[in-house]
Amino acid sequence: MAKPKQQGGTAVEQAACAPEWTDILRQMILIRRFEEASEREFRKGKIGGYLHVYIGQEAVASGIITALQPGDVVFCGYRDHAHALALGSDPNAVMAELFGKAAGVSKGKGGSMHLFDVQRGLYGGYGIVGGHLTLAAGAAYALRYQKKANIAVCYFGDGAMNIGSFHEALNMAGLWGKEGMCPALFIIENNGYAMGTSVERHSAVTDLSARMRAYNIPSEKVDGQDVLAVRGAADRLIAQIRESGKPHCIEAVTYRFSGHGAADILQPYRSKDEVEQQKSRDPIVILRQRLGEMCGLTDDDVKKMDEWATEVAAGAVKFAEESAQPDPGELFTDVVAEHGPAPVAENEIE
Amino acid sequence: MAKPKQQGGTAVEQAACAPEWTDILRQMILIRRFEEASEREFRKGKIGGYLHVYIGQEAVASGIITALQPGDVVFCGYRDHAHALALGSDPNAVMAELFGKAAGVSKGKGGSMHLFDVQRGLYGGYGIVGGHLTLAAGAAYALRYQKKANIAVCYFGDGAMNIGSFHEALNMAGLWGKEGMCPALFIIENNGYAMGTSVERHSAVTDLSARMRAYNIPSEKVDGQDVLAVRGAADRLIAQIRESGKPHCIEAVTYRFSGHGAADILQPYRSKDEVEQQKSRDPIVILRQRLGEMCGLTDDDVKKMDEWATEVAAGAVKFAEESAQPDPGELFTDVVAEHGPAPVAENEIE
Amino acid sequence: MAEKSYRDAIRDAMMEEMDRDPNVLIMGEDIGVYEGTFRITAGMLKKYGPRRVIDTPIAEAGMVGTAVGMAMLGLRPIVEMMTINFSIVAADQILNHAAKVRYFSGGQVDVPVVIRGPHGAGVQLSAQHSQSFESFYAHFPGLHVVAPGTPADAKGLLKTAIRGKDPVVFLESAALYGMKGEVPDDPDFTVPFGVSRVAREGRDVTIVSFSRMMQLSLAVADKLSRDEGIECEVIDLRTLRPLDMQPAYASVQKTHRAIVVQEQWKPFGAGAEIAASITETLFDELDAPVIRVTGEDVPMPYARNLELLATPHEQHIERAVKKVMYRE
Amino acid sequence: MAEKSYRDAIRDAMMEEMDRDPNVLIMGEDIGVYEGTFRITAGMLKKYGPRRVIDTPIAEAGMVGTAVGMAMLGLRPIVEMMTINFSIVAADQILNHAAKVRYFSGGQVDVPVVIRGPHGAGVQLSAQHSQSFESFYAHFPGLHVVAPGTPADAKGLLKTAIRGKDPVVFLESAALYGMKGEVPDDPDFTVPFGVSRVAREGRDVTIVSFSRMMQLSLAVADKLSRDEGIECEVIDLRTLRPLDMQPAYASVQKTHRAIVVQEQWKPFGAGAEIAASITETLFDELDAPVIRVTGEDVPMPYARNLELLATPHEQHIERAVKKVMYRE
Ligand SMILES: Cc1ncc(C[n+]2csc(CCOP(=O)(O)OP(=O)(O)O)c2C)c(N)n1
Ligand SMILES: Cc1ncc(C[n+]2csc(CCOP(=O)(O)OP(=O)(O)O)c2C)c(N)n1
Ligand SMILES: [Mg+2]
Ligand SMILES: [Mg+2]
Repeated sequence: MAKPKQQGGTAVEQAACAPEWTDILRQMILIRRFEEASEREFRKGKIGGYLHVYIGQEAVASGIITALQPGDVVFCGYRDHAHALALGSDPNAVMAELFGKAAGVSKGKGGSMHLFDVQRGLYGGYGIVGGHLTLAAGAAYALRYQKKANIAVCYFGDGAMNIGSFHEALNMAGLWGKEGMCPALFIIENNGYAMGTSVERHSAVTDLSARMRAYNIPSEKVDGQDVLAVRGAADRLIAQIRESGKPHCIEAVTYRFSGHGAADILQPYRSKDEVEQQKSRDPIVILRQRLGEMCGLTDDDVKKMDEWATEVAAGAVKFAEESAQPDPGELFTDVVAEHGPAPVAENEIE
Repeated sequence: MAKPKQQGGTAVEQAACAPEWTDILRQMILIRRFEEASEREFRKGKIGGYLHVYIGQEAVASGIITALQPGDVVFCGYRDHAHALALGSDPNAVMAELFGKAAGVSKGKGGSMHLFDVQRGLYGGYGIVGGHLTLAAGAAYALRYQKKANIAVCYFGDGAMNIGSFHEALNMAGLWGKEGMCPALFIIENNGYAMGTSVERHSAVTDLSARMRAYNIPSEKVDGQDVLAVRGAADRLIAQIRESGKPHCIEAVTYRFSGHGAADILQPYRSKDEVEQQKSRDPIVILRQRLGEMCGLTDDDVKKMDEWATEVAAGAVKFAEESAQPDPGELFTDVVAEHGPAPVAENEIE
Repeated sequence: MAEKSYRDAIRDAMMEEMDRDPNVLIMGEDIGVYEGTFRITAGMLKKYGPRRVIDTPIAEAGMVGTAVGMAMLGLRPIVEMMTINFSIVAADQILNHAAKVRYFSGGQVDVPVVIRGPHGAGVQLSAQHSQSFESFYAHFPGLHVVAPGTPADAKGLLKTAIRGKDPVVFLESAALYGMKGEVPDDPDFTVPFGVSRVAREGRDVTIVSFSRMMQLSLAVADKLSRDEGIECEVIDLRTLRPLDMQPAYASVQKTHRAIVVQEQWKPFGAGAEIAASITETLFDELDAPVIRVTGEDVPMPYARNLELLATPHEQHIERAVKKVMYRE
Repeated sequence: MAEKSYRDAIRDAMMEEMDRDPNVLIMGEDIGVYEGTFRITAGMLKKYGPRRVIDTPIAEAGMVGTAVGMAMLGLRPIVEMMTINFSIVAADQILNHAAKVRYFSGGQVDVPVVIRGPHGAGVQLSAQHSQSFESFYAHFPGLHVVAPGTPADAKGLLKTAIRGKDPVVFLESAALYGMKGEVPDDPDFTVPFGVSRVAREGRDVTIVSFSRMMQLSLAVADKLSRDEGIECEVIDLRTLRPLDMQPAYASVQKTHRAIVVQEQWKPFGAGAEIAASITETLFDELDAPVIRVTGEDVPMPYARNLELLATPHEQHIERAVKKVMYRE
């Protein structure tokens, strides 16, 4: 469940030593350990298909999602594990989804790219780059239409900004915003690359925030490796969006420490040095240090968190391993809700 | 044939009394009379399908196209009669196309929305809003790839700026422009409306030129009712584009005096007053007056032009009326160039 | 029962459902201020206001995608495509999003989106504006594909679509908008998906069709009955996905002869599925091969004389009927 | 002749044509610096440089549309779709522009664009990334639709596509990229469109298929021959538009029995056209109805056990063969 925003000012206005910050650090460490575990299981062949991990970008998921309220909805791309965990999805159910098991958040039918946990506000997990931005804009309209005080959050990558559905979604969001009918927060997860193509090579304008002006949608660039900065912007802008029903954008400048997907081993598009240098700005280390300096968080405290996270991740793997495959009959469920003759099996379903 | 740019400075730098300006006025009057004739023939049922005329926007076609050189290529939407005439297409062949006759520029197979005259640089005539922008960007790349000094001109309406293909085409044009590989001139025919939807209602940002910044493509707003202004900008920018291989944009602020299409009678989206007031800025009257004041063009001169244009339009109608329908066998030609069994008729072709 | 045009039946269905359920809204290009290029939505903006009758920019993918998002959150958007030709600009949103999100979410969301608009050949609209996409949409599980051929079915099927939980591609025949027919007044009159009907009884030949071609088939059936005593049974499929072939099978078991009529290109068209299903199921019952009557395999030409040659007409259906009767 | 993988055959075809004709270029996502997600384009950027090997933004409509414009001006662009699933984002550019501009221009332009990429089911790529679009592309006149099932055909057909004057949708089977086979060395070796081939001779049952399912059919044919003395004749269609059914007809005249094998959803799938054509043409020759072996009519699930149930396997083909022989 998304953490309710605390009374008396935002988390950032308060002493950054509020207990919530330790929770956020713990969450980011959990995401890291979970992703490391999922990469290991992929290498072992326990996880199939495409696997895109969030290692290095944790602050972008945690900094925004911890600022949300119950009833807010989140849409994202295929790099979606962190978003589910930040929203409070059961790590066991998330890992089970990656394993394609019945206990997975999407019943094992969606997999890594299609995590859904609607009860917690996660409306997916989409695999066509940019395709989900239109859905998020529509969801924002619906929330206002239903007179709810909630907002829609839409994460997408730098590379998604060049496809038509991005453009159509943002122009419509800008138009609806004029009527106060689009309480949406768009988050550019600018990790510098679309797969192997750098921002300079895929976007005619490299200041991605500036591109939002074409839609009359204000945008802020924040340091995506500093969760305090991300959360600070989130608290401020989300309050405005709830109030005004107008969309806003945050460009979180971040970096992906792992390959684009688990199959991206060679990474000919970037140098080892570049990656190493970027790793010196690890969002977890940055927060951990700040909490150390300002709030006396000790190595021992962090060690405990780490052990807990490692255990949760290991437990999730064990749970996923041991849980059952979907029943063969599941092949035919969830195709449509109703109407007409039920699908007949072409081939015998053992 | 596009008029070659004259030696010794552009037409505008020269006395605006250069003979070319009388030619341009004559051309604009021809377009006007041709469009009036085509609307009449539509009402009579001689022309079928959709008919979109250019009345009121003549300066946007003539001001740019008269600045082109042989080998330059033009792409436009379905409101394309003026572009064909400005490029020098035979009015008889253009009208014959609207009548669906074999002597039409596109053999009667395309109709009003799909005028093609490749020999004169007209690469069409497209009916899916925004769909042709990508083609034009690719054509510009091809010209540079082939080391030609030519450019690609792409006309599109204000309403076309909200569809994905616009966005994808312009970002790619912006990227290719950095390499000097996109000698393209994009022309926004901003007539204030997409069918019945005003710019304020369809575009989150109403300064359309400003939207081009998102693609690193410079754009100028010009008075689309003043052909001297349009031609002046065209001469200057086309020279730059030829030189640099970088795309540029012109937003021509204009107005459509007729309905969106010949079926748009009621026009509930705009008031009669608005239309009347806009008609006071008739591009033909504006040029005619200037040539009168500055160059002593007389009413009699204009009367002669008018008579000529009326005759040419009437002649075109007569030609189209009398010329033959396509041969039934034409149904099966031009589907593909080659390969495989020729198509067999499903139904007897009388 | 009242006499209504196919156009009014569609408008009535939408307005009755908007009156009934505040979650129903409609979006599209020029449906509000302009009142619709085919005037299907005339009067709706005035009655329901701009929040429920949304004029959109020219952005079909945006229209469908935002509608899917609205639907996932509990609204029931109707998306009007000015013509169905423009829906392929939104093909990814329809086929990869609307049609699949229920499945890959493990059934966590409903997607009650209706995508409707005129399809088929008009009069000289040429190649980009004269298409029918039933076979390509009906190939995709997760969608419902509807093609009514009468005012009553237009109303009843559209209401089923709007009240449902799944994405529906609702194909209207522009050529039938003016057609009149009896339409039940009952505001809860609906027509279920996946139930084909016998549009005309007959003992000699089964004609399977839908939408405008079904009407053309009926005209031919009457003519053949009048002039030659040939009695055709006409099956109106009404929905292509789900596809109910039972009435067609029952009919063929009686007539032992069938033809299929479809407006557009033959290769990989809807007629192929129908013909293949009949043969697969009733091979031993057939006294003749199932013949397909289709349009010519070319993009739609503009010239009227060519356009008329490109689409099937009564005489082609008539010839096919006689062919399966070995009467030519 | 040399042993080549299907992947290398495709790369060789492209590189030989790029060496032969400076107007040939290739564009796509991550084909240059990244060298292609399936490494089809490995080494091409280094050899031909960024003007001829163009890394594009994620913009499929932009890729196809710009390629059409290039082609109209005399270039011969090859567009790589990272997977064919993404091609429907560009459906309008392919179906309304590439496929039709020759026609509505009255034949004033050639459009030599090749749109190629892997199609079909992979391993746990789930619903949005596991599709085959042959039936929907092959419905459109103006396109050529190619689906090679061997390395030699992959090379020969791709060269025909690149040298041609028309838009081609070139469907590669990702599952076959690693498959080895004999490929002629002759740089001018091409395989014409619209010429199906007999992949295996047999007297008992005709199996009509293409791409990966054709290979699966061959495996079944060998097994049935070995184990049960059933001799299947396997027809490889190679191109779906133009569709050459003559070898299939000739075969059915010999075997009097046929099945069709296709990977994806049955309704309105490619198998329907093939089955309907055979029955239409050879009704009196058939001793059994033409049966279609297809995948299940559901979006592709992620879970491996479900995914395996969603696609056809050897035993399903085997069962269909026996069924048309009334042997079960
Ligand atoms: C329409 C479409 N084209 C191509 C792909 C293949 N693809 C998957 S992820 C990706 C790169 C996306 O980069 P970005 O948007 O920056 O997100 P990131 O992976 O960096 O988080 C591509 C090209 C796709 N999924 N959808
Ligand atoms: C993709 C698509 N959607 C809708 C249409 C229907 N349509 C034809 S013209 C038009 C308005 C275009 O307005 P604009 O681009 O401003 O050009 P103008 O007609 O004003 O010259 C619309 C909506 C279309 N042809 N293509
Ligand atoms: Mg990125
Ligand atoms: Mg306009």
